[in-house]
Amino acid sequence: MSITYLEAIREAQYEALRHDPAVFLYGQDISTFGGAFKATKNLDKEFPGRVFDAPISEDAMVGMAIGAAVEGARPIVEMQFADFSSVGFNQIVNQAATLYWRTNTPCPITIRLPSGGTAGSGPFHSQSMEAIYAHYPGLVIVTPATVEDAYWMLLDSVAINDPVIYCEHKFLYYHLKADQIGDRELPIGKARIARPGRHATIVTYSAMVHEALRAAEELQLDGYQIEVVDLRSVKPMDTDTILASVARTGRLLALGEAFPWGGVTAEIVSRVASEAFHLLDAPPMRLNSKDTPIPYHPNLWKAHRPTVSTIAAALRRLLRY
Amino acid sequence: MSITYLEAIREAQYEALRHDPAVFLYGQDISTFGGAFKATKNLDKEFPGRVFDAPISEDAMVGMAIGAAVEGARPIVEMQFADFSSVGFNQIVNQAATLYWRTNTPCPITIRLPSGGTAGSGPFHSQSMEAIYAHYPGLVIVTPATVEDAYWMLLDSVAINDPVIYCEHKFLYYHLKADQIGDRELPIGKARIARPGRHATIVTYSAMVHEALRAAEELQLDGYQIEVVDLRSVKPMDTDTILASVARTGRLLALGEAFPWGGVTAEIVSRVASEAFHLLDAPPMRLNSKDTPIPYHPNLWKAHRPTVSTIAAALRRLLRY
Amino acid sequence: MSLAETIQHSGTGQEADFRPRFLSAYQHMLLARVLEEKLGALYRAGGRIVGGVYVGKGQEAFSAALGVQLQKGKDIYGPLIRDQAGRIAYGEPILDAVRTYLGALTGPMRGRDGNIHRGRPQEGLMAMISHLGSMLSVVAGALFARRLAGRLGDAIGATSIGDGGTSTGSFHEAMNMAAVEKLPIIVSVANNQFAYSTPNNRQFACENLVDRAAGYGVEGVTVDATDLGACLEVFQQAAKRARAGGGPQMIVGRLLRLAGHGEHDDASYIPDTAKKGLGARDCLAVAEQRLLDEGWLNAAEVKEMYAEARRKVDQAVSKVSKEPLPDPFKENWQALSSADLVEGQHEA
Amino acid sequence: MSLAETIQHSGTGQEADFRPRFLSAYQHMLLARVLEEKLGALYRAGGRIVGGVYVGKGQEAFSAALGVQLQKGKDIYGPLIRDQAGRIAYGEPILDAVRTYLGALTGPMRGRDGNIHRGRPQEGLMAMISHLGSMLSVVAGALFARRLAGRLGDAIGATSIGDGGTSTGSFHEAMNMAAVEKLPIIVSVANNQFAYSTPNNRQFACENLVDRAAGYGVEGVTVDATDLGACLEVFQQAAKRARAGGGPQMIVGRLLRLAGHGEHDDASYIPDTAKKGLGARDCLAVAEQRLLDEGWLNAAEVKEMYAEARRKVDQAVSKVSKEPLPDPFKENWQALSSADLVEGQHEA
Ligand SMILES: Cc1ncc(C[n+]2csc(CCOP(=O)(O)OP(=O)(O)O)c2C)c(N)n1
Ligand SMILES: Cc1ncc(C[n+]2csc(CCOP(=O)(O)OP(=O)(O)O)c2C)c(N)n1
Ligand SMILES: [Mg+2]
Ligand SMILES: [Mg+2]
Repeated sequence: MSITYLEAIREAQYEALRHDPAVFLYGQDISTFGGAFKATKNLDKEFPGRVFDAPISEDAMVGMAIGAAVEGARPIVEMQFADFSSVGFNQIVNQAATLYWRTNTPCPITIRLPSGGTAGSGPFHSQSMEAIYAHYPGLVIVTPATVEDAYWMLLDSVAINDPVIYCEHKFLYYHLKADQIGDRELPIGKARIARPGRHATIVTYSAMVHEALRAAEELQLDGYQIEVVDLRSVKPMDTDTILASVARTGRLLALGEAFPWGGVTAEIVSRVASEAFHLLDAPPMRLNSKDTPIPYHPNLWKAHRPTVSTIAAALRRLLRY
Repeated sequence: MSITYLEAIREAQYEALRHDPAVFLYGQDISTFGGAFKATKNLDKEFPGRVFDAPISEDAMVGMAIGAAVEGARPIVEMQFADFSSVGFNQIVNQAATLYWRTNTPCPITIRLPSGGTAGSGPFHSQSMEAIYAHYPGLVIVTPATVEDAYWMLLDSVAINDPVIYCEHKFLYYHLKADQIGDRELPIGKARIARPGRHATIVTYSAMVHEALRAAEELQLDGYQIEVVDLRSVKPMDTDTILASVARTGRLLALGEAFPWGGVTAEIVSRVASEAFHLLDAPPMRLNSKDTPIPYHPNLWKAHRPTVSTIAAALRRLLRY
Repeated sequence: MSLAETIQHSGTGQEADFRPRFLSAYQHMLLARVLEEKLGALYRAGGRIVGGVYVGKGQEAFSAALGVQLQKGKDIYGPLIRDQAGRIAYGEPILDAVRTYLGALTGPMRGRDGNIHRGRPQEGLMAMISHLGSMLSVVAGALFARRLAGRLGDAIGATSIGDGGTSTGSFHEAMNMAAVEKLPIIVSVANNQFAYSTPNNRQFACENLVDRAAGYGVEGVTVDATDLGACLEVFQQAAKRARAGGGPQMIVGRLLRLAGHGEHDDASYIPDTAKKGLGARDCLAVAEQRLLDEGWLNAAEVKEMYAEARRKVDQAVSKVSKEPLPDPFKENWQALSSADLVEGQHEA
Repeated sequence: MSLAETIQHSGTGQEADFRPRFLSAYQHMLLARVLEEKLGALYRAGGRIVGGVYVGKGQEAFSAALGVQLQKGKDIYGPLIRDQAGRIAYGEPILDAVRTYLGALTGPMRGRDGNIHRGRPQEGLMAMISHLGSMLSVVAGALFARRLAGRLGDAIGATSIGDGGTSTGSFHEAMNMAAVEKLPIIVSVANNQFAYSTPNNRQFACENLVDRAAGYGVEGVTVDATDLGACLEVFQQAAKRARAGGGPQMIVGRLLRLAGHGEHDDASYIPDTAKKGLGARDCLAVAEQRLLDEGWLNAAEVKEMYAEARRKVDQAVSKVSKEPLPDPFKENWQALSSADLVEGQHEA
């Protein structure tokens, strides 16, 4: 028996509903239909009256979750695609994110963002918005890259007394599998060494962790051992683990699938440059998507995001230095 | 006779309306009332039928400007406060920013964002959103720091065939004055050396340029010459001018008023670290606001944003290195 | 469902409790008016109040009449810009207002937010953010959660919006959602003819905002908001219907904003026609007249009520003036309740 | 302004041009149906079409009846998910559809966007973004700009929304704004009873979405969207009113989505009651029957029309199959039209 990344998300919601009566689910088409990606399949039958179909009203969906949280509920909101959270943006960054600081009222809501690119999805069903939300005080942004993290970090997100933006990557939904869910290994806020190495460090997160691992494999053939750090959460960002890795390797490639201006890779590079300047044997590098909307056709989409070959090429430049 | 930063914004809109019949203004209370800050004072009388009061509908305001631009108009949209653009966010980043790339249709709209903190304005009338918009492909983000730039860059913004987010700083509205508006000196995309120096470079933008200049004055007393680079536009960011300055000084402080995670300062530091690593004699530094919403009471607000003294302290750390 | 009806006539006074409700509402209105006049004075004097002052002058009857229907500790209230009277009627101490305006550390917002942006969400009083329209879904969500937890009982929620705020997508989404969930919520729409400087004809094209009630599938009623008696009757009936499971209740009040948008604004854009119109009656004066006409109070008693209100307000202000202001060095600069997830700042 | 009236009876056919309009609309519907069946087949066959296929099966009459009222090169159209028939009626070549679905470099979207996300804004055909509700303000803005430039004449705009899309704040803001500006725009609301899997009772609480027209201060009409004759009449009158300065026209069509939300969806959630309901009639079959009954066409001619449509579609597909696909190395990766403002990427 094996479990996919998507199934792990369903199982985590099952567990959250089972363990805590304060948990409920709100989102478009998540009840009878089980969600556009089936992440809530059968949960309405297993937990009658706790899984609700929402109107196409992302602003009101988030606002209602905030009000419910004030009353002690722990709602999980599913956005049908991360891209559509743009119309719930204000309630997330100005209402949810400020509630505790302004009024001392905790706001334990979890917002699930089906994120990232897949072939043929185009500009509005492919976005990665973690950097947008991470810029605002008062939010926790998690970006699970493994089946185990998809499961445990969703449970942890629901348990946290603050708003959590849970960025789940659609590219991993079906073909990322695990034999079973092991024990919880790390809390939110701690990064993971996905692969140990000596010659260079890739710091990345979400689906790009797997591209990074493949690129590391490729460079192994040339005798290079590349360390891959999986951030797991981009805010808080586990600077200590990043610096410790750079201390070992002396070389940094910050890798992300999002747009190139700003974002997670800029935050990684600037933290390392500021706090571990003398650990660097070479200029730190960044690799992001191209600075255009995300293309529909696979020919373009494959070239828009970082791939094993562009990552490997960047690593070679970094190592050649 | 002298002219304020705010008056320069009004004058630029006057000139834009006078020179190009395709220009019109749309925003809340901007017609008879002349706008919450009076940035459009009397323009409705001087240009009857070209200055329109909008309903409280930021999403529709931006959408209508985009449609108008498709038909050849060059609308200037005033958000009453930058903070409220959060509810026009989707039309800006997904409709305006993608139009040209998707359909080859230029989208010459200018969105004015009265930005930044002032005492007693609180969490929702003080925000700086340049980094949020700069993350998205397809937008130009300008951040004028001087009366001349307020004037010329607004005219340039209207002339550009792409969506421009014009971030005007409310803190500069009234007390930043110039004797008159000189000739246009630099195009959008080029940074300006606001003060030459030899010992360290501050790269900043908007209102912080003036705090940086004061801090530079302060350090002059200790015999240090601090160079201050005014970015003028954060996207595109004039990397060449930044690198040239760091080449002269060997030391970098990236300074901004926005929230600390990500943002303009991270982009500056990571570009310099990646592209001019060996020009740095000390680790690059960043200084931003604190990672909380922007406080209402002046006691807190003054401590939330960078000030002359915190900038000077950061510079001393940087120089001591 | 019944279509929007209009109640213009004043409260009949048939109900036994009409007189005491009228009296207490009047007192709330009066205290709000006196408090806001004081805040305005402090603002104009300068120094003490930083930022703006936004008053509900002319809107006290409409606001208080809703507030008296709500029971603190049981019902949920999401007041907006011009609800000082409603807040007092609901039970918010005026100290909360003064402390928030002066930014005192002792207030509910601790100097972190100011003026009308205050509340105690955990006690049922939501603290508005500035973005108009965005509080309705929050109040709705609180009711939704209580119903889910089986502890809603016959509690209701209430929130306010202005004519301008009805143009926000946020308000529309929340109104529609509240109707779909048939939540017990009163939505009071104060059409004071202006949104800042923008007149109704630049804000909406329907004849009466109550015409929107049918489109949401909710009850809609219009009332002359300058008439406290009428307001009391309309909100009492709305509260009854909501508590009885009748779902959202939209109450549209007709009035005129009798002040600037904020104290910084002379409102010179308001035309005389509006100032001479029916809506321009001062609801406080109208209520006072009725009290005297009905013989429920005599002039001396009214006078004493004003004096009493002034004492309360002056006491509050002088008390708060001695209270500590926020200190950046003692401030806990953490936006998260989970201290272990707070990042250090990366400046060096 | 007149309140929402309901027209249920079929087009009378009084007008001289009714028959030719009916016939041409029918041909557009038929071509759309055949084209979308082909696209569905290509999708199921796999490989050729990446991403989804979204068809308008059951909605062709409502969509085409609007499309035939619009004049390409003069009127502005912002079609949505299920408007293949309307697009054809408006004059979008089916090559645009096939090229966009196959991602051909030759299409209007050049492989950058796909399927229903296509258009030629500079020719008056807006290219929808996915976010529902957000096209209405864009069409309104185009009309606004033309009027401002004094070159609107009697041109109109039109756009579509679904029952689900009416819940978006974006739609509300734009509808209200269009009404305030009294713009000549037809807003067709296709209530096909479901938003993806979500039924009307989870989407809104009013009896009929047309009840919202009065709240916006615009004309509202309901029509049986399975009846081409009725649709033609309703949209013709709406277009007349809009061109004559009557402002926005909201037309609500009653129907059932006769396909999955997309071709990936078996729509098993649609209950038999809905499938047996009136709205479930196939508008194409209904129109066909009428053509035969009226003797406007005979069976052989209908058969030939299908054959002709299939030929067109097959030609288009085989032509496009030979056309170049986008090449990332030749692609101009620039999101700005101002080349001098495009940033290099900062990767090293
Ligand atoms: C989304 C949003 N846009 C703009 C503003 C700025 N603003 C604050 S109050 C106001 C006018 C509100 O008018 P109305 O809703 O009629 O309430 P009133 O002031 O008349 O009580 C505006 C435009 C805001 N707070 N929120
Ligand atoms: C703002 C937004 N939220 C969610 C979605 C995802 N989505 C795409 S189509 C759809 C259902 C639309 O239903 P309806 O408006 O009734 O149109 P129909 O598909 O029935 O034609 C949803 C939820 C979206 N496109 N935009
Ligand atoms: Mg108003
Ligand atoms: Mg539908």
